[in-house]
Amino acid sequence: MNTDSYNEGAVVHTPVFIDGHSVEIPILKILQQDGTLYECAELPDIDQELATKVYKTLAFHRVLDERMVASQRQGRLSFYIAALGEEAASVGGAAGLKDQDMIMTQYREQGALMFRGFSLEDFMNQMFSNAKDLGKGRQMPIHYGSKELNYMTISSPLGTQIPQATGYAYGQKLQGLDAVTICYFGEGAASEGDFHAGLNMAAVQEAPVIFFCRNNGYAISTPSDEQFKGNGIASRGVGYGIKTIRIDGNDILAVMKATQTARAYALKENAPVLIEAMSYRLGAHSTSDDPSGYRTREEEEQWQANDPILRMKNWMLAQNWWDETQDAEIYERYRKEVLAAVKVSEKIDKPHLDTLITDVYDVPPVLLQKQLEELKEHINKYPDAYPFTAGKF
Amino acid sequence: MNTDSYNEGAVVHTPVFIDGHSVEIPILKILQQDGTLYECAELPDIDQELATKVYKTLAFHRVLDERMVASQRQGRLSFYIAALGEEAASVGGAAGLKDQDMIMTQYREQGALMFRGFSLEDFMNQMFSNAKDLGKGRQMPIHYGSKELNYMTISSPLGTQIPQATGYAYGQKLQGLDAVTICYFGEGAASEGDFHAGLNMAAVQEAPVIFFCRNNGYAISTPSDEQFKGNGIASRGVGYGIKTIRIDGNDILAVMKATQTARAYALKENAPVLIEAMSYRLGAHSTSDDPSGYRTREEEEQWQANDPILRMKNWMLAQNWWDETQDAEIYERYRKEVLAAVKVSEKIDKPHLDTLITDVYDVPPVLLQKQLEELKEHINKYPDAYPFTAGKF
Amino acid sequence: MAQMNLLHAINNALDIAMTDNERTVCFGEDVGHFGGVFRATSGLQEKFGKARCFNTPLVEQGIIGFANGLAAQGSVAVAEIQFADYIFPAFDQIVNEAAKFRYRSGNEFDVGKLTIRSPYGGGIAGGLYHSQSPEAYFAHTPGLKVVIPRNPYQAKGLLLASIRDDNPVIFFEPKRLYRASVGEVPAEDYQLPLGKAEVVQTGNDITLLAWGAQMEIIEKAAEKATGDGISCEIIDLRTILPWDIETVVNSVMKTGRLIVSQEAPLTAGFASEIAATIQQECFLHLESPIARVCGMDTPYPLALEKEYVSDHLKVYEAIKHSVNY
Amino acid sequence: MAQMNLLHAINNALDIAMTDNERTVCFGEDVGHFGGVFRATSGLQEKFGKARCFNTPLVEQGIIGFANGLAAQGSVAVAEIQFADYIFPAFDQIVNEAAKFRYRSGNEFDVGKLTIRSPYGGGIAGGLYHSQSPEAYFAHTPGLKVVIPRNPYQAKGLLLASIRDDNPVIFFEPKRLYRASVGEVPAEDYQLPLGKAEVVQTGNDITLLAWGAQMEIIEKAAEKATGDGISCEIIDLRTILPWDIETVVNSVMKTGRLIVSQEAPLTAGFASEIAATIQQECFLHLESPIARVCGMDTPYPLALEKEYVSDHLKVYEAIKHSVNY
Ligand SMILES: Cc1ncc(C[n+]2csc(CCOP(=O)(O)OP(=O)(O)O)c2C)c(N)n1
Ligand SMILES: Cc1ncc(C[n+]2csc(CCOP(=O)(O)OP(=O)(O)O)c2C)c(N)n1
Ligand SMILES: [Mg+2]
Ligand SMILES: [Mg+2]
Repeated sequence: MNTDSYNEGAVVHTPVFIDGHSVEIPILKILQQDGTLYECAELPDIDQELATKVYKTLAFHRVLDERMVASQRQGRLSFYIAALGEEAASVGGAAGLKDQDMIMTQYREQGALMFRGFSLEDFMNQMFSNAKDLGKGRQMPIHYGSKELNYMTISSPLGTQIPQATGYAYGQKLQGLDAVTICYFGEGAASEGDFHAGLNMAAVQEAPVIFFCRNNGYAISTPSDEQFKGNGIASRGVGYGIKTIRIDGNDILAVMKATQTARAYALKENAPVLIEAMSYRLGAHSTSDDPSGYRTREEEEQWQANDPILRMKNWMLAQNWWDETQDAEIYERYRKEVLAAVKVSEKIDKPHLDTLITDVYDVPPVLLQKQLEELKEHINKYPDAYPFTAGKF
Repeated sequence: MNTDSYNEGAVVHTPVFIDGHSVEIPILKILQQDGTLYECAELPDIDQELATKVYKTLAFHRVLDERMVASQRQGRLSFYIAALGEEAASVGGAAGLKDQDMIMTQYREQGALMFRGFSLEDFMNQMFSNAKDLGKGRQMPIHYGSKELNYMTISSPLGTQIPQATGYAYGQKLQGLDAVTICYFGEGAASEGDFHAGLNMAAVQEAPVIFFCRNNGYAISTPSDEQFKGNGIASRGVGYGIKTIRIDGNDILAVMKATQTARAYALKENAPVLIEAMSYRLGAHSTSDDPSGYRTREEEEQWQANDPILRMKNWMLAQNWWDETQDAEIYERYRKEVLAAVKVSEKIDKPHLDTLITDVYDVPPVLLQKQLEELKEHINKYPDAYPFTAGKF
Repeated sequence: MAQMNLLHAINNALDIAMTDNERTVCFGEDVGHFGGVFRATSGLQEKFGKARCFNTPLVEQGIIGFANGLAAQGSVAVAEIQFADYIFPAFDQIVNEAAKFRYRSGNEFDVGKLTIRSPYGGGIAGGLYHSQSPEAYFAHTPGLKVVIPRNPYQAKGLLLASIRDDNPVIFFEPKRLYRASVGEVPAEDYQLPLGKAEVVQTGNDITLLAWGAQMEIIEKAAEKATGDGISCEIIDLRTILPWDIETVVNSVMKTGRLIVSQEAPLTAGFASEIAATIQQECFLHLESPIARVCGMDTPYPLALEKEYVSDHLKVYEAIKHSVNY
Repeated sequence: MAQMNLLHAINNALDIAMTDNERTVCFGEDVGHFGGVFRATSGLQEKFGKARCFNTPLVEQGIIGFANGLAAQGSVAVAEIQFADYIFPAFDQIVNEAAKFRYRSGNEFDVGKLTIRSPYGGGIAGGLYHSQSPEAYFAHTPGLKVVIPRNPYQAKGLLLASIRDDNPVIFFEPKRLYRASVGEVPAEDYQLPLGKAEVVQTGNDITLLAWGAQMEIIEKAAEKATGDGISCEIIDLRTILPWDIETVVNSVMKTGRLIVSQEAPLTAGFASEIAATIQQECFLHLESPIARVCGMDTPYPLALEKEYVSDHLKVYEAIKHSVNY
């Protein structure tokens, strides 16, 4: 078997080093910023209905992000993460899949969840950690998840979802399902050991998983040239023997095309695919961050010209699938809806005290039940100190 | 900076995937099995004196391994790891370096330590965990180390030395030393997250470290085609932007040439180099293993024909730097020396009881001192139960 | 009933679990064709195919990450970590991921179908990297169950219960006993309860508590103490987390004395948790301080292993000390 | 003397350590130009150059692996882990490598020059992944020192001592206090001893023990108890490993009662070690069970954080319960 472990290459008798940058990686672009297609560009499977759904999701995404960043500034929300300028990656990925495919994300892919149909209320309830949050108010804002929508609950520790996605996809394969797993992560998270584990195991265990790297140039303040020295993340695919494609991440049609192609391949060949979407994190890392400390205005402005939503709008207009009035209307409507939803959600009670101990195990162990009983007694003694729960259990 | 993070490649408008095996990796070979050089092969820096030292080290290595495996079978030693058939990788690597370079190994690179001059007694005392072991009898046999010889003490958890080597080399660079670090590991250990961490950080932090992968086809029972699907380990170098070379690991001259070239490059450019040496683990994984359960005799026999020591001997003979009488003589001498050394070392006392608590910290904390005092009292009460130490403190 | 050693019992439990539920999958380093370095998965690949019993690449964090995903998908994931000493690269996937999976999602997702098997403990001349007993690291992690059997009968029943339990379970196997411990094991499918300690021997003067390979030690010490007329109650904790406080409290209420013995180093080991809880629950009934007989606060040694470990003589001395307090 | 908050004190200590020894190097995620997400390393890259203060790739196991190698080489490595919740991917490099480096080599090599800094603890609405207090995981690991300061003065003196101590030290910084805790800090270089607890307030009726941000809580509870005529002795443990048994024993010998409060979950937390040891050392002097007031045995919650944590009211109740036992 030993010679299987590598491809026989040329035999040389003086040292020939291969260079880190010796692999040429083309980049897929379909849609130009003005809304016209590149010549000979191959469209993804898309019709007016799907295109409209995709576009509306992008618009809603933009509005939700704007409003929630504002709400955070007003002190109504504790924390938010926007995806300004890179919405096409998450929305286009979801749009290139089937509903039964599992989506596992990092945290900047709310667009995929919107596309799947997570309701505005569900978003809000999660962010306000209230009693109606599917996650029962346990995680910081933006850590969404929905079993019904096949969207794995987000976890803060970076990279952990990568080998998990491999395992999930392996399970789908074992069951013979018509389903794959897509796994999103940032170019920063791709430095974690779990990235290496997940990609190598996917290749070896032949798991139908699509690894989708959002290379947006930054990991908080760390620019990608202090993150790695290879040719992006795509160049690593070669090392794992994984089919790999680099795409323009701000080109929704390229994202959809690549994802559709990857899905078909992964399913047919029982093999992983790596997609690297080149984009730029136009906003702050999160509402706790201020990028002016580590990059220039000019750099940001350069990328503003690549707005993926405007690009799709231009295409929609050119197709006569959309017009400016409709456009103004939905933005207006989404803004109102979001504002109204904030007002409702922020007033909903905190989760019931019992949720402190449920879901740690399938059934709370004796000691935990005892801890809860003691807590209840204690709260009864000092109700003023625990206003969210006193008198409510 | 964003466009720095990847090389602009061709722009394409239909999906073009790069294949896992799209990178061509040549293999360096200098010496043929019959002792003649390949045509136009470029020799490493080597003269008769160095060649003789290298060859004697190889021979000693072979003898020590044989004898210690036998000792283990006789029940005199608890455990051993031989490097049968792949001795050239460790010996050639050390021979391509300078004495001030740090050597960090996995466990099958005793050859490097032999080349550096670790004495037969030092080897024995470590293996018999006696009072003269530099490591104070704390680790299983074969976990050697020597500060004086710049050979980092071996640690069992796989892959951990890889990011450590990066840090070590970074420190050498900061101090402006004329020194690099070489880091050995197996193709199995290259699956660990620490491998990814160590190589990526070396590229980013510009550390003068030589990563030396011994691809010997197996990790215990796991063949390399169940370990990874890329083109060997060398193909990963591309992903990290690290200069990479694949060599015939059974060709001592290729190993030396590659290591010498890598050292010069690493030092001059403050950059890592990855060497992948193709070889085969001819023996069992360790004395606890029996490979007949997972591979065929034929496969082993095929590789017996590539013996690296015989190959070097053939070259030495052809050079008239060595003759058969000398050869028989040293094998005979080494066998006697090793046998004699076993007999001496196995009789040396166990380390002093106090070594139970030293070196946990620079100075033993109060609680640990108390634990030792209590232990001493206890041993005094039951001397027969603790024959190694009773009456000896 | 058949005579089995502990390894056979484990292998038999895995065989039954895989037969019983075709979604059960076993994997880890060298677990496939070879059957594991200790041969615990011997024959499973032949019987159930390569898709359900296979080698993984050499990456513990990946094995557990993969297992988490597989379990979340609904498969029954039984992952092997070759030695407990090598479980630490997977610590994040266990402690931050597996343990918190259900809780953080509000029960949308869980990895209840995950079991991690790993040989642990000393006594095989393994030195500091083939001897560790890391149970206490996991015991500080709500969401996990930690189970350790003491003999073949226990191993089979507890492993089957662990695999079927709807929570992530870490199952540590006392490797020193793999071949040394032999006993009668029913051929059929059976489970022993998780979260329940077992009173192995009743007694009146003092309670001795341990788990796994350490049970032999306290039994031997108890025997010696019996010669002095001391009546020992012996408890096998079996599940470290969540642990059976009630059984231990009931025993100590009766005997008034407690010794806990563990292989791991003393400081912040699980024996400390037991002592802390029992002094609180049984304060007025304690006739002497709760004693912990443990490994010393050092890495696990090699040459001086005999001196280092908590052996029956040390436990015996602690018994006498406690009884004569 | 100057008024500093805890972050400034840390930054100042790093500045002094880097000035004092040119082999001192600070690194971690976003630690370079940006100065860290909490700004603890602010200004250091400008002052000491990119070679000595820099961003690393996003890989905790790599950061500590690199740091181990750097320290073994003789440099003074000060590594930052952005949040203590993210230290687990580095668990193997800490627990199997750093902690055992000197021991396993027979003192041929060591990583005594390693310090790991990391913000820990709750109270910032961070939920289960920005609130953890993982000190107990490391406390079960001989070879490590674990240090936690309670205020700016302590932070500077203990951090300088940690950096210079010849053992690997994990230095957990109570992030809730980064800006909230302000106090007088000498401008000059000074060190506070590792391995020594500090009696912050003497008292006769009961001993209250904690560390880090939890000190505020027990001080507040003590104040409330004073109103009831209860005299509390307050101890800041400061070093979790190796811990100062003597100071605690002396105090409990006098007061006969002990309450330990920690943020981390109860089970197998470090409070358990303290209770286990003190019941043994002070058995005949204890007038009531040692009480542990801790986080509940669950992941750290978000919405119900206030209910979950061990606050001053819970400690106060425990004091009354202990005194009236
Ligand atoms: C294991 C771990 N380490 C550190 C962090 C803190 N952290 C959160 S986001 C982030 C940067 C991630 O960058 P990238 O992966 O590029 O994603 P992006 O924010 O650009 O979308 C860091 C360091 C974390 N959440 N988990
Ligand atoms: C972290 C860790 N996991 C597992 C092991 C057990 N183990 C020891 S050697 C080995 C195989 C290593 O194979 P490779 O790296 O190819 O080196 P080779 O034995 O072929 O020289 C394994 C799995 C270990 N020592 N450390
Ligand atoms: Mg990014
Ligand atoms: Mg190998």
